[in-house]
Order: sequence, then C-alpha cells, then structure tokens
Amino acid sequence: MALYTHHLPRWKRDEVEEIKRGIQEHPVVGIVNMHGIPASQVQDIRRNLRGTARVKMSRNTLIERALNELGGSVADLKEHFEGQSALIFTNENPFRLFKLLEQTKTKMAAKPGEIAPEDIVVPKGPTTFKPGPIVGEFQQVGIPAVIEGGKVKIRETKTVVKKGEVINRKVAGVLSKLGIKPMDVGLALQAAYYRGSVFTPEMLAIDEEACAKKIAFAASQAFNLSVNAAIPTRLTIGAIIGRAVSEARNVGVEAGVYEKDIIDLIIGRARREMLAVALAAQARGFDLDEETL
Amino acid sequence: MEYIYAALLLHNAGKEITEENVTAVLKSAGVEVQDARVKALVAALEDVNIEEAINRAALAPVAAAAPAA
Amino acid sequence: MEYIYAALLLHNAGKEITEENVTAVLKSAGVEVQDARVKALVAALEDVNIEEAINRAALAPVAAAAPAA
Amino acid sequence: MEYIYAALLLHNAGKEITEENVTAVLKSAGVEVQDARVKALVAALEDVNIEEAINRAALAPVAAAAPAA
Amino acid sequence: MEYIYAALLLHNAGKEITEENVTAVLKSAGVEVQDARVKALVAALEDVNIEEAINRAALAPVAAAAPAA
Amino acid sequence: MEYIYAALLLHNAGKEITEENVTAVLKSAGVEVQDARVKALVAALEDVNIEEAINRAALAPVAAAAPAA
Amino acid sequence: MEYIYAALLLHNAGKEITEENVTAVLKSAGVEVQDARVKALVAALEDVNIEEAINRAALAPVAAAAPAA
Repeated sequence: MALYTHHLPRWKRDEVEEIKRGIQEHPVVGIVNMHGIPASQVQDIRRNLRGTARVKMSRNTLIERALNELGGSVADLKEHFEGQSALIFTNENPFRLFKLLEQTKTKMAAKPGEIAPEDIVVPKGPTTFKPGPIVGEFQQVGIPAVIEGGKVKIRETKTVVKKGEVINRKVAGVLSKLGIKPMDVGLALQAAYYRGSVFTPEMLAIDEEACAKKIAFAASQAFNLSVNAAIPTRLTIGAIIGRAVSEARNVGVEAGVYEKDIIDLIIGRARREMLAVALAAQARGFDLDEETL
Repeated sequence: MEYIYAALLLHNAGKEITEENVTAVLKSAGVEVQDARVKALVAALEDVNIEEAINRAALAPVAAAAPAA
Repeated sequence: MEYIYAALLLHNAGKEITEENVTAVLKSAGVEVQDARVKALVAALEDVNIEEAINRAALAPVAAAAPAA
Repeated sequence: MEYIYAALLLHNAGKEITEENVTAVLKSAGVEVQDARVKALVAALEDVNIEEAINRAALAPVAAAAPAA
Repeated sequence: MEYIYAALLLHNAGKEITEENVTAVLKSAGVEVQDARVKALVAALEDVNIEEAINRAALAPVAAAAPAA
Repeated sequence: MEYIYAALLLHNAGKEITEENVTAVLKSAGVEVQDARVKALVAALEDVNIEEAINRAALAPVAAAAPAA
Repeated sequence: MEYIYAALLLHNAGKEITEENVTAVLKSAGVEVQDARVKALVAALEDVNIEEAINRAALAPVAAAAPAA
C-alpha cells in the first residue's frame, strides 16, 4: 500500500488527502451522480448549496482510493458509485440533504437514449408551427396532427413514451421542438453515509403527507383521550361538556325523564316510533290517515 | 295517529294488542272509535315485531317515509 | 315511553293534556300510574308547541345513524 | 336538566340513584328540590340500563334538519 | 365524568362553578374528591362559554360515543 | 394539550403514567410544569383503558356543528 | 408513534421541533432514541404545517383516521 502510494503523482495524493479530510470533518457524506449535468447547472447547484453542503468532484478512482484508505463502514459507499460520481459533504441532517438535492433538480430537454422518468404526455391543442414536414414528424411518433387556421394542431392528447422506456431520437426531436422538458436533472443522491450507516435514497425520501397524517392521527388520539377520560384542556373542554350534555340527553330520552330541555326530543322519538309502527302496519293492510304522515 | 299510539301504549305497558284493549284506550282518550279500523290495525300488527320497529326508529329516522304523504 | 304515548294520543285526539286525562289513558291500558311522572310530563309539556316538535321530528334525519361506521 | 345531571353524577360515582341521594346532590348545588320531579326521575330510571342509554343516540331533531341544507 | 356533571349541574342551577361548589356537589354524591382535578376543571372552564358549548352539543348529532371501529 | 401528549408518549413508550414520569417529560420539553395539572392528569387516567379511550371517537361539537352552518 | 407524540408535545409547548429537543423529550420518557428516526422526523416536519394537520384531525373526529403506516 505504502509503496503504491508513492506512485501517485503529487496532485493526486493531495486530492485523495483532501477527500479524506472532507469525509472526516463532516458527519454526513453523500455520493452523487454528476453524469449529464451541464456545467452551468453545476454552478447553480453549488451556489444553492453554499453554506449547507460542499460538492467535491473528483475522479472515481481517487474517491475510491480515499474511501479504501479510510476503511470501515464509510467504504461501503463505493457500492453506490454510478456514472460520474462526486462526494458531497455536509453537517446537515441526511434527510434534509436529500430534500435539498431534490429541490435543486430542474427540468431539461430529453436527449436521445435517455429513460423517461415518468410518462411523457403531449397535450392536444394548437401549436405555433406552420404546415410543413413537422406534421410528418408528429405522425411518425404517433401524435395525430391536423392543419387548422394555417397552423398545425395536435388532435388528441398522447402519451408518447411510458415511464421507464427509452426516448428515441425522433421523439426527443419532437419533444424539444414542442418545448417539453421531461428530464429531471440535478444531483441524484445515490447514498449517504451517516454515523456508521449507509442510507439509500429509498430510506432518505420522506413522505411528508404520511407524516402529516400521523400528526393528525396522533392529535385525534390525544383529543379522544382528553374527552373520553374527561381530562379538561382548553382545546377539549367544549367537547367534554358536549359529551356530558349528550349523555344526559340520551339518558333522559331513553328513560323518558320528562324535563323541559328534552321533552321535544322525547316527542320526536315517540313520533318516530309511531311512524315506524304505522308504516309496518300499513304494509300489512292498515290504512293510514293523511295526518299520520 | 291515535290508533297507533294506542297500540304502542299497550305494547309498552306489556299488554296484548287486542281489539278490546285498543278500543278501551281510545275511548279513555275520548276518541270516537271506528271498529273497522281497530280490526284492521290489530290484524295488521299481528305479524309486526313492534320492538324491532321501535328500535330501528330510535336509531335511524323514519323521515324517509315522509314523502309518501 | 308510555306516558308520552298517552300524551300524544290525547294531543292527536284533540284533547287537553292534563294530569287527569293522561292518568285515565294510562289506566285504560292497565299501566300502574305513577303520579310523579304524570306531573312531570304535564309540567314539561306546558309551554311546548307539540305540533312544532312533531314537525321538527319529521324532518329529523339520520344524524344518529352515523355512529356505526 | 339538573335532575338528570344529578342522576348521572351518582351513577358515575357508583352510587345508587335513589330519591334521597338525588335530593342530596341537588341540594348541595343549591337547587330548590321538587320532590315530584325527583320521584319521576327515579321512577323513570328504575328499569333503564344507564350505561347503555348514555351511548344510545337520542336524535336531536334540530340538528337533523341542518345537513339537508 | 363526575366532575363535569357536577359543573353542569351547578351551571344549570345558576350557581357559580367554583372549586368550593364543585367539591361540595361531588362530596354530596359520595365522591372522594381530588382537589387537583377540581382545580383543573375550574381552570379549564374559565375561558369557556358553557352555554354555547351546551347549545353546540344540542346541535351535534349525539351519536358521540360511537365505538370507533 | 401538552399534558395529554406527555401521557400518550409515556403510554406508547411502555412507561407508567406517574406524576414523576409526566413531570420529567414535560420538563424535558421546557414546559413550566403545574403540579396540580399533573396530579389531575394522573388521577383521571388511573382507571382509564387508554388504548380504548384513544381510539374511541369523541365527537367534537365544534366539528359536528359545522355542517349545520 | 412516540416520535410523533414528542413532536406534538414540543409544538404544543411552543418549542421548536429540533433534533435536540425531540431527543431530549424521548429520552425523558425512557425511549431508546434512534438518531436516524429523529432526523427523518425533523426533516419531514420542516415542510408540514402541524397546525393544519391538527385542525384536520379536529374536523374529522372519527378516531379511525387510520395510522398511515
């Protein structure tokens, strides 16, 4: 190992050391795939992450060497290399890092050979194209087009590529002409290392809606407990009173306690009972007089 | 609906719903009793499970019946 | 519910709901009448517009049914 | 409703709902107790399973109308 | 719910809901009163318009207790 | 509701809901703990089947009233 | 649900839901805290309107809001 190290040119040695330092100095180390991200966008992303996370681009071999030299569980990150990797160092919560990176993604035009990240749909409606070869191009990729008012019009909404399928050259060309940008481009977090564990994107993607639901559920549990156990709080005292009043009314009506506050409920109850029996009797041939109903 | 109330009253009092009993209740309330209706009522209620009908009414409404009028 | 049935029977028959009348109806059905309940009933009904209460009841809907779910 | 609240208080406290107990509770709250109402209450509750009755919905006709709107 | 019933009883009787009054009512029902609960109740009721809460309950379909699933 | 949440947290963590434990949890959240409320909470929960009370829907009158509007 | 309760406790106490605070509350309840879960919770709640989620619960009082996994 030591011998091999000697063979590294000075700048590579420095690079490896810098990577190692970055890893050692940050609790969270992410590995991202930079493949296909235009340089201009990389600049934007770096700017967006400034103060939160540092992107360290390097050759995969050097990153691998740094990980190997450090050893231990952080070296497991190697398994998540994909394409042109870069490391990202942060003091942030790894879940928040994931969210941040998702937020830096932008929509880009599709290049031939790329995989559709979701169904790519071309909506129906007028276009700005004048009649010409474009109509044929549309038809070749299955988009029904007609000429209307001197302009090309797409007759119906079409899904031209399904999620997961390859976007071919012709489709990519048409999409770009239509200004449809189906690709999510940005730093895709392949994995993040934090305190001895490697987290995959599936683990890092949090479902906020599910979380909100749990909050709502917990809140209703607390509400229920407070009311059912009659533990008054500012939020629940009204409901507790309501519960007690309802219980008292129920008992009063059920038992026929003739009190002014509930006499109308009792009348209503008797009336409904009468109606139920009246209808049953009617069904068996007893004529009801009009005033009954 | 005096006739039905009379029947319900008897039912609740644990009495049988006979023509005689219904007539007696109605008379006690000063109702001019029509024998034919009493007969029809008693006959109709013979097969009715009054308890069940009442309980259903207590929980769910009969309101639905209203439009029939 | 016997007492309320008796009251509604009287109401439907166009008779006044007095302690005496309620008692007579209940007795005709063989109910062992408790004076206190009759008094309470008549007192509770004193200021009540029965017709209105009945109509409101007719509108009454399913509210209660909800529980099950 | 004082009388019913008194009864439920006794029930919840695991005490029997007797005229004496109800009267004592009402008096402790400064209510001028009417014996007839106490008697009526106790009589009405005699054969009732309070636990069950508490949970049984008593249709509120007022409310009822609303949802329709 | 004893404590709540005691409070409602006082409210209905037109009495103030103070720690002292609530305690007296509970004691009259033979409840072993826990001061802390009385305090908590009275404190919670301070900011509540009881009349309104009661009326809202009247509007609410009473099904309340519905055993959730 | 802090006190309720503290109790729920302890319950879920499989810990007993004692005054000591509730106080510790509340303090850890920076709540200025009122002993009386802790006492009231613990006392109120003593005989309560928390699992059941949590899952039993308690109709909020507010909510209920809403549709009426 | 301990983590959620801890968050709600902090929210109700008017405290910020930070990793540190959540951890402190959980520890006080004797929970063996998993750092990753705390981090996930805090990150998730950054974009959740807790007040709104709570109000949703208040309006849909049926306990069975169903624990979304």
